[in-house]
Amino acid sequence: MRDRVNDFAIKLGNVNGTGSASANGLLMQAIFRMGIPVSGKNLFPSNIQGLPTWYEIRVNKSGYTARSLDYDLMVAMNSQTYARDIREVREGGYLLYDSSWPLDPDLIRGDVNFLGVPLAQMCNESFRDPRERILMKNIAYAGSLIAVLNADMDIVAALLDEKYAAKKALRESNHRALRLGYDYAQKHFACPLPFHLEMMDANSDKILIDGNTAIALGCVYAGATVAAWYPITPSTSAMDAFKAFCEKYRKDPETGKNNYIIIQAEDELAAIGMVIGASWNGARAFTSTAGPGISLMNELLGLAYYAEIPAVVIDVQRVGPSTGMPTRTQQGDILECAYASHGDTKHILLFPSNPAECFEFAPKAFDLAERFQTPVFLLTDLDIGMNDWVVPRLKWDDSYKPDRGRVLTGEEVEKLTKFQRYNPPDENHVAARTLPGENPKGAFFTRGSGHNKFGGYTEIPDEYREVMDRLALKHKSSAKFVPEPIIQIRKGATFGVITLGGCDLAVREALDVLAERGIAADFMRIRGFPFDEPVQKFLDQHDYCFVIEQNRDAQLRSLLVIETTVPKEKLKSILVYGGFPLSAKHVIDGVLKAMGKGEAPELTPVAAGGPQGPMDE
Amino acid sequence: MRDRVNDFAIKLGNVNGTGSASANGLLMQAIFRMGIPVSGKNLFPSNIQGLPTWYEIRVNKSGYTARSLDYDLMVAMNSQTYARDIREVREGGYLLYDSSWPLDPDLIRGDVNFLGVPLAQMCNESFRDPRERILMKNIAYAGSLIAVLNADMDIVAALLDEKYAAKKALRESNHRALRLGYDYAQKHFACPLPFHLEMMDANSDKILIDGNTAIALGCVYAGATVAAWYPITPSTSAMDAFKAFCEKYRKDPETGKNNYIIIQAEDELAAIGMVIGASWNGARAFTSTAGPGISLMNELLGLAYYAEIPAVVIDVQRVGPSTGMPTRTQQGDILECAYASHGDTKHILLFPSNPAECFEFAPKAFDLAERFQTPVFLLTDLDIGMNDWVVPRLKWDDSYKPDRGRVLTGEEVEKLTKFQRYNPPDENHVAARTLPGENPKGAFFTRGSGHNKFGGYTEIPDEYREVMDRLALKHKSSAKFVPEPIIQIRKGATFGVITLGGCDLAVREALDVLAERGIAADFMRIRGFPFDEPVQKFLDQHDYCFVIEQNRDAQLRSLLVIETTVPKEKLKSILVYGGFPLSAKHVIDGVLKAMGKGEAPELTPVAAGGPQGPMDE
Amino acid sequence: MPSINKPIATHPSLQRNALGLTIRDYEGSMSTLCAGCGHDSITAAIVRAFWEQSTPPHMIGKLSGIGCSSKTPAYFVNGAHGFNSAHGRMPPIATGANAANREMMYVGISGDGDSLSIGLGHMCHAIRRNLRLVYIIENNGVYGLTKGQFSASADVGSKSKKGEPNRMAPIDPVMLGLSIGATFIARSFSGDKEQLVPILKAAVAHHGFALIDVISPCVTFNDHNGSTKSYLYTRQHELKIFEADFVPPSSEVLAHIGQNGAVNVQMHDGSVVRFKGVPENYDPTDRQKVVSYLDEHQVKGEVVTGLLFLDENVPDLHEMNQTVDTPLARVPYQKLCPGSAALDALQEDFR
Amino acid sequence: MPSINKPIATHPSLQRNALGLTIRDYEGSMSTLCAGCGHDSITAAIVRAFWEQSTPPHMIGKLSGIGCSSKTPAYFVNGAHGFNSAHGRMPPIATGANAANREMMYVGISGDGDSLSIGLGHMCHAIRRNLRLVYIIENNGVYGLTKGQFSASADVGSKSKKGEPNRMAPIDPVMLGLSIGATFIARSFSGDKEQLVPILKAAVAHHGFALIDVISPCVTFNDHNGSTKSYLYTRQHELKIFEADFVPPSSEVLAHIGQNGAVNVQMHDGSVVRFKGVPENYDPTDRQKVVSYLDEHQVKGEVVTGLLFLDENVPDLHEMNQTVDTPLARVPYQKLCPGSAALDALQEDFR
Ligand SMILES: Cc1ncc(C[n+]2csc(CCOP(=O)(O)OP(=O)(O)O)c2C)c(N)n1
Ligand SMILES: Cc1ncc(C[n+]2csc(CCOP(=O)(O)OP(=O)(O)O)c2C)c(N)n1
Ligand code: SF4
Ligand code: SF4
Ligand SMILES: [Mg+2]
Ligand SMILES: [Mg+2]
Repeated sequence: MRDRVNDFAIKLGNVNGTGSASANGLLMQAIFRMGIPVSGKNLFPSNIQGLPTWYEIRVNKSGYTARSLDYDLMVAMNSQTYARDIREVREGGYLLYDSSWPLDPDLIRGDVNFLGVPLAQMCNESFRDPRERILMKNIAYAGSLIAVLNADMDIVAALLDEKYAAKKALRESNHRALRLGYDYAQKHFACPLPFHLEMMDANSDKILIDGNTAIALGCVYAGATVAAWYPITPSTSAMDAFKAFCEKYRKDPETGKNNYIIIQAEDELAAIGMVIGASWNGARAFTSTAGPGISLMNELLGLAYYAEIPAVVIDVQRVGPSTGMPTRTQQGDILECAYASHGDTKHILLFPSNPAECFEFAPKAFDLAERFQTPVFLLTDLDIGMNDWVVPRLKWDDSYKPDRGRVLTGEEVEKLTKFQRYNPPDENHVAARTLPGENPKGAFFTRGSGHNKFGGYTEIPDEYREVMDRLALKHKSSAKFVPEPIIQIRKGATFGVITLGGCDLAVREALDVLAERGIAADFMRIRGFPFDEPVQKFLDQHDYCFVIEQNRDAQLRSLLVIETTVPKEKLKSILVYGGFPLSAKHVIDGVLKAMGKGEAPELTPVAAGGPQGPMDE
Repeated sequence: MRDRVNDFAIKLGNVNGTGSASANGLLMQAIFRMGIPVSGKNLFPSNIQGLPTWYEIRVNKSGYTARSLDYDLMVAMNSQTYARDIREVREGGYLLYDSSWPLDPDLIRGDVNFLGVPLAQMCNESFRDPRERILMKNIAYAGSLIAVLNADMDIVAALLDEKYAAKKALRESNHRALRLGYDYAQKHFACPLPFHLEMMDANSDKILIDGNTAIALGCVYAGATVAAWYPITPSTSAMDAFKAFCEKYRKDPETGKNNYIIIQAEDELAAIGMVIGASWNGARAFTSTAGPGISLMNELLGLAYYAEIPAVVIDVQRVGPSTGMPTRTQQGDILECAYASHGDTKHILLFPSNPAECFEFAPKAFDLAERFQTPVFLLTDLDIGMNDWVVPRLKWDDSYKPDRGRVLTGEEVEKLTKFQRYNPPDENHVAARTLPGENPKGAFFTRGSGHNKFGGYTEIPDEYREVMDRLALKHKSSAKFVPEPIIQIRKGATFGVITLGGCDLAVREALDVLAERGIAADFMRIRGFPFDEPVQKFLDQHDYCFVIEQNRDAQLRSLLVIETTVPKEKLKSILVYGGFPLSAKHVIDGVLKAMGKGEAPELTPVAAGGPQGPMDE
Repeated sequence: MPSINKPIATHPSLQRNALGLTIRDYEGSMSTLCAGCGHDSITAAIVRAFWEQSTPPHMIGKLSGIGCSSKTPAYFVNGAHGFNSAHGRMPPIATGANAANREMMYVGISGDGDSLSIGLGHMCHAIRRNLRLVYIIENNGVYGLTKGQFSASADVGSKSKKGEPNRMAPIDPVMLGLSIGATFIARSFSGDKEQLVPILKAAVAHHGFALIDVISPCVTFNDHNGSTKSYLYTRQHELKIFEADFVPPSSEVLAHIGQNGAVNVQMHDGSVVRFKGVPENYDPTDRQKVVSYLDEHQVKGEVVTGLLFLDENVPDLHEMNQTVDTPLARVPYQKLCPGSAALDALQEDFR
Repeated sequence: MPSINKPIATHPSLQRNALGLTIRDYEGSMSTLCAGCGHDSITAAIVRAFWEQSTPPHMIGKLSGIGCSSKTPAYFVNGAHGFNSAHGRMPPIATGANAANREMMYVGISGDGDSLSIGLGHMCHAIRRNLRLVYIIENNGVYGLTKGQFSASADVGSKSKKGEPNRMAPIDPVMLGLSIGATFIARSFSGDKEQLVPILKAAVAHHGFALIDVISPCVTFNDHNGSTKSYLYTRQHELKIFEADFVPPSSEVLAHIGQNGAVNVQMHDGSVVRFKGVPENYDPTDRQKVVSYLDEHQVKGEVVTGLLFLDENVPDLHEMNQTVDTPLARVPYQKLCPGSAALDALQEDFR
């Protein structure tokens, strides 16, 4: 097998709560600093300590860093999962394990190269404190990996110095542990392995960031001042980040007081209630949650829709239904969010695909919420939100001014003979609102009960319907304002492929691979709902399209079928919903499976076809 | 104008809380007892006392008793709404009012005959107690109506005797008041009016009942023992009726103790939780609510779906979104119920069209819930639930045995080597469950978190997906078991008309009218979801269909588009959602409007077309 | 909730408050509640209190949940900003409103169903946050709007109109509030405007969450005998422990403990609540004493009314969160956005 | 919640209870909680209590919400029927279960987040319904599973791991329970099995809702100094007012008030709870006395533990609703369906 430089995948199997995360992150960050395109996926359990957890690193010089399913190197640090982990190594691949104890011979695979490093033994010899011995084992295997993968030792060393700048003792033990592993590997193995790293310069304009951090930063830049939330995985770190950024950027220089407030609510019903109350009162307010929270917010989301109150809701999707798998990723809340609440309701959705878009879409969400006086959902997922992604440096345009939508100032109200809350509407079917406390003439009565365009209570059918019809038109109008889809046309393309959110990288990689195999397809990544013309146009221009999404029920496809004029026979689903991030392989297999059946793929609508066959690892 | 016998509509405008309801009901019941097809619609406000309220009575010898929009006679008892009410009388129609005070000349219409009856004056003369004076005014106008409409005085008198059998004084004043109005009318007007009543024999095998009473009775016959609820209009009277029936039929003859329990929960989240807990423990349990309650139940409905626990939910729909118009009718919770909760979820829905089907479907709902171990929604609405309908006598088959689904007895469990909760599934993809407390070997652990087919906790994609895929197949399997659609084929029909629930009468009347005008259409009323073959077949057999429903967003149409293979271009919406019951006129206008546009109606899908033009009074 | 516009025929002779406004300027639309409903009397007291306090109408946020009681914000201070929200959710919505604009004065109207059943958790947590909110429970022991089911405040043995007794222990908002640290607790009776108005004024001045439980009989569903929330029963069992006057900031301040049962409590804004005839063993600023006094009398079936407990020294929502003095809704964007330079600097940490 | 199967190697010498079962028969799967988590000690106490009570495993319904604490039902009595439900919703689900089958014994496990925030309203109303349910709050002052945010039971001034003080008044389940009529209230400490086991046994025997607040330190997020829910702090501030022994029905019954602070309370099933060393001014059956005693000591920062209050005379859910003795889930259908004849008769009223 000839050498492969900067093009391989490794997987590390650990026990959670043993500190492996920092060692794995260290490695991934080092590769990033070496200027090489890289991704890291943390596959962790819903538990604090003691259960299996995995970390995957994919290195790819051409930038294909979606999750890869064939592993060149497995680092097996969890005896509970040895068997499973060893099975996953590709033929001819390598396995690094702790040889302090002999490996059960039954586990040995002839077609895999086993690299034993006596990690525990070495650490026990050179460290006293039991907790330290456990932690240092991780740094030690990191050291060995540096050797076998030819990572840059200076970069890693530098990272350790930065990380433990303040903690001398810790810094030194880390260096020592790193060396232990490194030296042992150099001494006992032919370093580097045939697949390894070499310096590149692909990351000079890039950063390493997770979506929750980026979205929180976006909320800070959007000028959000009120945040209300209830802790829930995987959204919690978004609010943690918002707090951290506010402490840094939102202390009033003179008084040292806070230009923000973060309220940990008693539950999600309260969280959305606080957002609604604060937005009603003129602040930019948001909440962050996950599926179960959205379910609980259903009633009040209908109130915000009907009473026309802005609200920004971040839904970091996890695997449902019910509690489901809280630490696994899915795109299963699309329909729930699009039509949240009883009665006729439609909401605005944004679908960022990576942390950079999380940052970019956050201010957009507030602008839309205030421009259209309605709830706006930022739908990310655990993969985007909690994993570190390599993305272009975030940019900020200092000329940005928040779009507060139609809000009348005290003076403007003063000029009116009479202020009417829902009348007259503008070309987007939005009426001007006033902010409480601004002007006596601006006072109005907000209600979730039947009201007419003046805001007055009504039970008269025509008056009720007049408002509801305007709301429908208002929602349609917002299509022009949501982020347009990303479209990539490929010459010779005979069909289209549609996807959203975190599927982006995997799908684009798959289309490149398929193209090489002579199957050319156009690409569209949808970034917002309601759907605007470009989406409709793409649908019209293709005889058929695959819709690739991470849920069982083809929710994006359903939304396209209901909310565009596309004949549904044109849309074929590829559904991957096991809870781990999408890989190009899923897409390629899915497309080939469908194509395989003849010239044009046979198109079984979901309702008839039911869930697709196994497409997950 | 030649005489019209048993074919007219009258409307009564009153102030709520003044006792008009009983007078109006009396009249409607009297007509029923005269053997004439009749309907009464109560259009009341969300308020206890003092606001406008209306009652409509339609009499039609051929049985067309859907709401009529042209009123031959208006009884205007509410000065607040005089202007509006007088405007609504059809040309050449009549208006009966209280002439104790002169009528504002501006209100007089030349094309309407005004019948003044000095009701207040007469009642003040012959009654002392002020409250009684107000109440008796209502009975007095009822008396006048009996005269002008030629209702049978003996029948009315008999009704009063039954009603006030125990209350002599009240009985007598009622008779007196009735006479006052009757005699005055006989003396001053040419009785009867050209449109009036004559005895028929259409009701000998019929009863007069509202849907909430009927559905409660159905729950009693289904063997429901646990009911948990939170009061909400328009579902409250369903639980009141269940309580009344239980007090009558569910007291243990020996001990006098209750063979049921009704728990008024602290909110709807608790109500559905109690239903889930009780069903998990083997009782037939249900809750009744309206849209806001469904929104609040979202999270736990997902738990019941995923953990596979039966639950029967009665949703008496009212006008949404949010609080909306609690005392008006709509079919706006269809999508919310079909996909309630975050993640991939699908539920079973039943759509009764009148009180008779409410009674019939209730046991069916429990059978389905237990057979498929999942939530089942009974979707009725305020019109069905709270108005009195003339329907065929209810029948009960004493050979009925509840279908408890796959529940293992203690003995059966005993025989197993090991009980596994979700394995093996039967041909409907349902696995057997055990009931707590039955047998030590039957113990299992229920969880809303990720689980495998054995019921064990899992975070393994394949295991998770295996269960989710089975749930999707299970839902599809239930299609064969939900009530099949009602289909009426008309010869020469060139298109189909699809509807559901309380739209039934109005749509069928409309199709008869259209047929007379040479426009023949086939009819299908959908009664359950998921959709079974007959629904698919009807869709396949027609070039295009109108879908008629009472909501803004064409929710049934959306469901058909997503969950069948019908090309959506085939489905054209007629949407009426002002909050009053549907009338044939809405349907005829809607169809003609669409047809008018050329030979075949131009078919604009809803997403493109947005809400339809005014189609409500 | 429905409301009919009232003819605004201002009588010249009407008195004017500090803002030059007559009491008419604090009225709302005509009530659509049942004639005699206790809630309407509370509405009248609110109108009077705000007028006497000379609160600028548009600086008032009036919020409510759903219920007959929750309809009442439409019936007072038309010039205020109203929000008739969802059943049980007023506390979080008021919390958000308060968080966004600390300068306004908030009054939340709720019912015993709205607050003690569906909204119980929200109310308790709003109390913990001690936001400045005058929180009024119009307590009639039933769900009025849904036609008379027992609420969680119904006493054991109290009978429904049909004669069925309630069997579950009631939730008494006063005892509940005392057990979770409420900083202002009062109970009154809709029939007693003299008592209610000063309580409301003190509540408006209070530095935090003011919980006011007002027995407010439902004439349509819970005013029969057998009911412990009827006008008659309340009149017969009410025990007014003492009077509390509200003395606005201007007037001179008195010693903390005055003679013969007079207790004066200084409010944050300099105003003073003057308690008269406070019993020996009682101190409206001592939670423990209040609890045992109430325990003692309520077991006897007495309905103790008055401004029962007051603590001005607990930080409110904004102090706990050290927010700026400017309402967050009004902080200029420039102060909120760190700008591109900061972003570039920050991103060095993301490498 | 995850669970690893434990090797079932029963040691012959293990004692057997009345059912002939060893304590191993009451164990569950291996815990996946952090080593040292207080919750695991509570699990051990539960195992012991059920074993000593000789409760048939399959007659136990073990329910929970969501949280580390709520994972624990998987770790005891594998032979029981378990339901790990949704966050905060265990009380209504347990209520439904109890309504359907009154013969089973129910234990509900919850956390301070699960019970005092999202589930607060449900818990309070379950208390009012007085259903037979042993309700255990595994109270660590934080949200463990979501990594250490303050819960509503965090004391004012208690510090987070990052050193931030909590500023909001805590909700003390004991005081709350006393204020809304709970019929069995206890507080204990996960570190004190001797105290917890008899309390659990009494709770199982109690005729109604048994509220047990157990301080259960979170070693990962709330066991540092500055925390008032740490092992150390609790040990230093715990005040055990008295001992309570549980005497099973068989044994002879003693007079209600014994000598030198002995109080015996007769339980419905004939068993007796024997209190030893009860202070002068205290009576575990007198709600008022309990309240003032706790008030007095808790202001001093003392954590009073023990079986604090007990009332056997309040009707439970089924008595309040006069349900039949047979579990409703088992009443034969013939008894439930009125049949066609009754239907025909009834319909005469519908004409
Ligand atoms: C989510 C939800 N559930 C139920 C209702 C129906 N509902 C309206 S008001 C009310 C209770 C009102 O009782 P209370 O708060 O005591 O007010 P009152 O009418 O007695 O003044 C209920 C249950 C609703 N509007 N929303
Ligand atoms: C509706 C919903 N919101 C939020 C969560 C996330 N969540 C899981 S456990 C938990 C809090 C647990 O705290 P506690 O009840 O005290 O249990 P502990 O882990 O401390 O034992 C939260 C907020 C959830 N699972 N469901
Ligand atoms: S029903 Fe009761 S609470 Fe409602 S308005 Fe009438 S009297 Fe008042
Ligand atoms: S995080 Fe805390 S509560 Fe959760 S298991 Fe660990 S120690 Fe226990
Ligand atoms: Mg009430
Ligand atoms: Mg906790």
